Amino acid sequence: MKISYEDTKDCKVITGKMALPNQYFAGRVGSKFIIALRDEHKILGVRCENCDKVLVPPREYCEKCLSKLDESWIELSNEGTITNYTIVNYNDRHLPRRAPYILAMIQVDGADTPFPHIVEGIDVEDVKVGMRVKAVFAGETTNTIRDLDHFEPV
Amino acid sequence: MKRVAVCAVAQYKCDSNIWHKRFQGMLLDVLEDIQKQTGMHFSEDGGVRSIVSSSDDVFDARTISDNGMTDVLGAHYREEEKMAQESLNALGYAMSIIRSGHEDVVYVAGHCKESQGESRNMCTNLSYDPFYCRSLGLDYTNVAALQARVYMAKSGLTEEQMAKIVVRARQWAAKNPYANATEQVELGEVMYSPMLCDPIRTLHAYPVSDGAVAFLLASEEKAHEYTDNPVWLTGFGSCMDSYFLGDRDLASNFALKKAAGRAYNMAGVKDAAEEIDLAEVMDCFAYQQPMWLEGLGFCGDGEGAQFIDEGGLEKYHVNLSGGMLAGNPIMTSGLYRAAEAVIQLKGEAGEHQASGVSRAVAQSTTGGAGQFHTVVVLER
Amino acid sequence: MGKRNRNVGIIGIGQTEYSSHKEHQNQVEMVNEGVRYALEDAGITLDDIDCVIHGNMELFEMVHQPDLWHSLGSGAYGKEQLRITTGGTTGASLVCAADNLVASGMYDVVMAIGLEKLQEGHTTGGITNMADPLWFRHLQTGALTATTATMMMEEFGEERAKRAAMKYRIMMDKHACLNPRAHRRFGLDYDQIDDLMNTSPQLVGELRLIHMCSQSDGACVMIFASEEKAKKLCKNPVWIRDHITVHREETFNNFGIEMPEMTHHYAARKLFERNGVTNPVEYFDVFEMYDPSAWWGLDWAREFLLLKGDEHIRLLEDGEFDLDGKLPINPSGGVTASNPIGATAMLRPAEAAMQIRGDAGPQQIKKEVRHALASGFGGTLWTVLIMLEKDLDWQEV
Amino acid sequence: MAQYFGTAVEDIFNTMGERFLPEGAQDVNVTIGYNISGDGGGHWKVTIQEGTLKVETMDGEVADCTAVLHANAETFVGVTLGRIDAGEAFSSGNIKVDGDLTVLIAILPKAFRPFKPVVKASTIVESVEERFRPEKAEGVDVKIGYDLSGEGGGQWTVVVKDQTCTLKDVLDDDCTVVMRMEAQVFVDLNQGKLDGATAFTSGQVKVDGDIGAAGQTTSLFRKYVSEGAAEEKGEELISLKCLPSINQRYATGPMMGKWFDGLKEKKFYAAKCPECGRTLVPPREICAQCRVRCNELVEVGPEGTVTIVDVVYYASPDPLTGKIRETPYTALFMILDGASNDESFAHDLNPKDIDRIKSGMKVRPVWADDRKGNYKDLLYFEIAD
Repeated sequence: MKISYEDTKDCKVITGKMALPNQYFAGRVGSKFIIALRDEHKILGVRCENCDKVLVPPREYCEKCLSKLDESWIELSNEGTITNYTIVNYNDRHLPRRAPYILAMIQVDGADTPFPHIVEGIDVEDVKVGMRVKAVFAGETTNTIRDLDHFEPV
Repeated sequence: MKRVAVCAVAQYKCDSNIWHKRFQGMLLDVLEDIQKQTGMHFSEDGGVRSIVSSSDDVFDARTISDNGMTDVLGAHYREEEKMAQESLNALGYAMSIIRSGHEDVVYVAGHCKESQGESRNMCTNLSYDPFYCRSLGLDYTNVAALQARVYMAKSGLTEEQMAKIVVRARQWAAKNPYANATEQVELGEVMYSPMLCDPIRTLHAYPVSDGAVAFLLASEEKAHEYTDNPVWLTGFGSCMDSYFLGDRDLASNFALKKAAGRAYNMAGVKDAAEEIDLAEVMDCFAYQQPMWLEGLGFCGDGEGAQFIDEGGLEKYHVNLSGGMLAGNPIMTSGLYRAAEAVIQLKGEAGEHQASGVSRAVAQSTTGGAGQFHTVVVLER
Repeated sequence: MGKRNRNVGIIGIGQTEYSSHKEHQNQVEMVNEGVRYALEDAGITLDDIDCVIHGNMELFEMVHQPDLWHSLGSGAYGKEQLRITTGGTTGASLVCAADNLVASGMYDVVMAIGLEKLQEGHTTGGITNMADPLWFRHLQTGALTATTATMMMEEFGEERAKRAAMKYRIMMDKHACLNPRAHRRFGLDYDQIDDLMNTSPQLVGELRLIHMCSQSDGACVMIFASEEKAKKLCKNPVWIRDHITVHREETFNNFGIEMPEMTHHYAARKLFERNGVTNPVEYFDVFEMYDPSAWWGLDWAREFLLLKGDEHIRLLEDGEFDLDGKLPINPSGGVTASNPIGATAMLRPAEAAMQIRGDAGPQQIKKEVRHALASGFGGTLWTVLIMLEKDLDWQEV
Repeated sequence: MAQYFGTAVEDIFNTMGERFLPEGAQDVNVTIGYNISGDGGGHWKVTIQEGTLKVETMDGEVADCTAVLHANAETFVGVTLGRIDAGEAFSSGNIKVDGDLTVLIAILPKAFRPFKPVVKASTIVESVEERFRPEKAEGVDVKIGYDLSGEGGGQWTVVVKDQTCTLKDVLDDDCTVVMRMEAQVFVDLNQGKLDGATAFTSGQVKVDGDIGAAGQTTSLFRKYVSEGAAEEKGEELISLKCLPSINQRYATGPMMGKWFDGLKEKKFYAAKCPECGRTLVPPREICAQCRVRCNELVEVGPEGTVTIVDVVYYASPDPLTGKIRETPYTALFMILDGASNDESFAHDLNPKDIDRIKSGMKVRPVWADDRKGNYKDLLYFEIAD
């Protein structure tokens, strides 16, 4: 029997899925950060003396100078400033909220770097760079940075 | 050092849903295309013994995705290595295989079928660490939106300029037989298309795309066996920026400037704006076209928006393929960029042929908001 | 293989310990540990590195483009970076790639990182996903197979084959017990051969649990430099002489009536021919082989060393693969002891290079090691074979 | 009685009755012998029949069971608690199994709830001073009473004052708050098996006095972690279990499309290489050896000749469902009639033929009645005689 590749009558689409169970480990440094969020409602950063920066999320070694950072913990404020944002207008299964919602970069007081998080408690159109926000912690733990549930305007 | 020639390229016509072909089917088409153009063979004596592939396990939903490609790469009982990264890096690595003296002829092929998985954003979300970023839903779209905002602030890029970029991309795409989105759009349609992820609108984003590309590379001594019209691969460079968004200056083009600097240095290019005639950039979103052009040195820092109004896109023959905005699959975009540059330099671009081009640059990126960039220089 | 543009030396090696669990580290921290050890071993800093190459299996940890995240610990920030993967052979492919990249003149110093954190994923599920999704992925056949055991028992008699495979396994465990980084160190002894070959739980046919490789977490990092740089930076670089990679088609269709030449044999034949090696058992002083099971390790010794009939079994029975034998195989303990998949094939040349340097630790071979062979295995029976040398004195053939 | 990781071997057998899951043991008829050596060891025989369980203590070495397990007491307890890696214990010979290993791997996890070390309410209360977090107790001055009834119950008062904590084993009259509940409820709450709010709302926990102070107590003490479940270093290391899942649409192309059509008609189609004539089954677009496109399908089989027989004793669990297929099963490599000698096809054997199958035998396919053009259409092969 001859097969013609131009003719698509024999072609089918078969559905399936890629799904495998995983168990990730945050490591000692990550655990300390998440436990502090979860149990103490505190945001911790680490300070790289060499680069003169307070970094959050924390890390064991500085990616740039390889200084060891996991002994220079710094407790940061639960308040901070929005340095950048987007309004997510599409829905997808991996997203933490239904659209529209605000995904922002927030620099908490005491840190030199902002980190991404969700902002709630205002109309999405009203979000602005420079807006002061404070952390709202989650009632139930997810063992991730979402133990800080979202930020909302001060 | 050995000069490395591009003997031939083959592109599969991109589409948003190539449902009737396995990726192997697309790769077989480009393999045959290269064979037809060059007489490429795989005999142990003087044929192709080394193959560099490019594909992605997550997009293919397959561990060791190149295992599924082996047959259609001609790699049975041959050497094959997979560039598990944006495909333009496969060219750089293939170049090193020839320059090292290890092999004289290298076949390069890559594919990606974005339409296979339910959502490409779900795939790119998996590139983020599980604890700090993945759970917040970061993906290459919403992270690009954060970059778009700071770049627009820095360069003054307007809605109208972004719309112009998209309109122009579709116009050129209509002349490129391998492009996906060839339907013409009006300025207003783009400017008022729904917000996807503020400030990125739906028409600012590249369409879901499937495709495959192949290259045949050879050392200078061997190139004449395959072509009378070689294009030379003279520069390659890449650079990695920080992973955490907060550690980066998102509008700085840190990685692209370094990658371009390295590629230009290898190719002996001192001033890109003076010495390069054509640029193919990986503009997944409209704002990226001027931003990457800044990074490549065609205009100054923050001058990308002005560059567009001053006719820079035509002067430097930017994305005559239609670019990423006309739709290539994400992991294979770099090879599409370089393939367009090659056919332009060969003078085989048909309806969208530029005149008087002798040196081109092709750029690609991966990672959210351009965390990693790759640049190659091609010359006639 | 044409004439090399320039020679490439191994100037640094870093390995984490291999273990079934590393809850105290995330992936980045594990990578970083290997990177720091390698830099320390080479006596250089990140500033000396021009390009980083990275490899592991995405579906094992289910991270897309993990090099982006791992850049936090890989030292890739601000540097050139490539990611090359080929399944089980990944680690060896990275070594070949590093050799090409440095030899090409494009980079002077390249750092290669192979890793896997199998505890974070589902290894068997990940491997099953290697098969074509339309057909083979639904059959559990072929994931584990005792075909080699069956064929060896047919060829050499059941008793002799089973004893030999178990002797090979116990030899590997004895080596692993010397290696402080090895994951599984049981303390087996040769008087357990009869017991274990009958009581170790059967997985498939005569492939028993004890024969099979482990699932490990760990990272292996190697630093490569051009001849000029290597001599400047390192007092005893190990030189890469040549390497060959041989893949084969997509499916495990090779269990028919006629068996094709194995890629192992093909690779060895081609590599030795072009380098003028006529008697590999005599020529090489150590062989680090990717042996996913004791049966395969023993069978493949025949393929890689181009032996005939029962020569490989006799060499084993005579103790010639032991640390003080004619050609020691896997002083590290091999893959049955430690198997962090994306790094496993890099451990082979890394351990072989340490043997050449003479600082392999408790598993160091007593006699001088000048010529080493290292292999990688993956995909549908793919092979990478690498030749390492102590001195830059080989003759081009 | 000797204890390992805080648990005696006996505890494991004594709790089997309450851990037994009859629904998981349907259609299971097995006997399992346990010969546990060393201090605290002994001999046990466990019989599961028609959904019922019998656990017997035996006088000597147990034999003649579906499976007999041999291990020393420490290994046995360690593996049961997950403190010793089961795979490694098997590999190293510290656990040996005579007979059918599948019974232990596949049947036991379904027939029993996992063993958890028995925790007494008093053990939890008595650890309160160790678990106290002075940094959380600044300015706190409370007396918390516990009145636990039922088996293992008792009365205690925990006094927190001046950032110190003392425990008294009486119930003081002047407690700020007294919590009354069954001892088992208290244990379940502390082990996270029972949610505090639920227990309170449902009346399982009664609070007398200052309810606010009761709420405060949780932050004053670290969580109770039973010894059996504790990390060796006692540090909490965060982990995250997840199941990334992305739906896929796999294209068949014309070759595999035809293959599935063929299955519906009980036919095997192979691609034929136009150069070497090799047959590829299932069909692929290209002959990898000749690097040439295949344009022709030929019918092969349906019968085949077996080349290699693999008897599989260990099946890895399905990653998504955890289901383990029944073992042993047999996988066959075969050459389908009319196919090339170097192109084997693999599939399963009908379990009824497992004792007779040998290489060289002819086999024929057994098809599903209702064929839909997918992999389920072909059930297995059986000996063709």
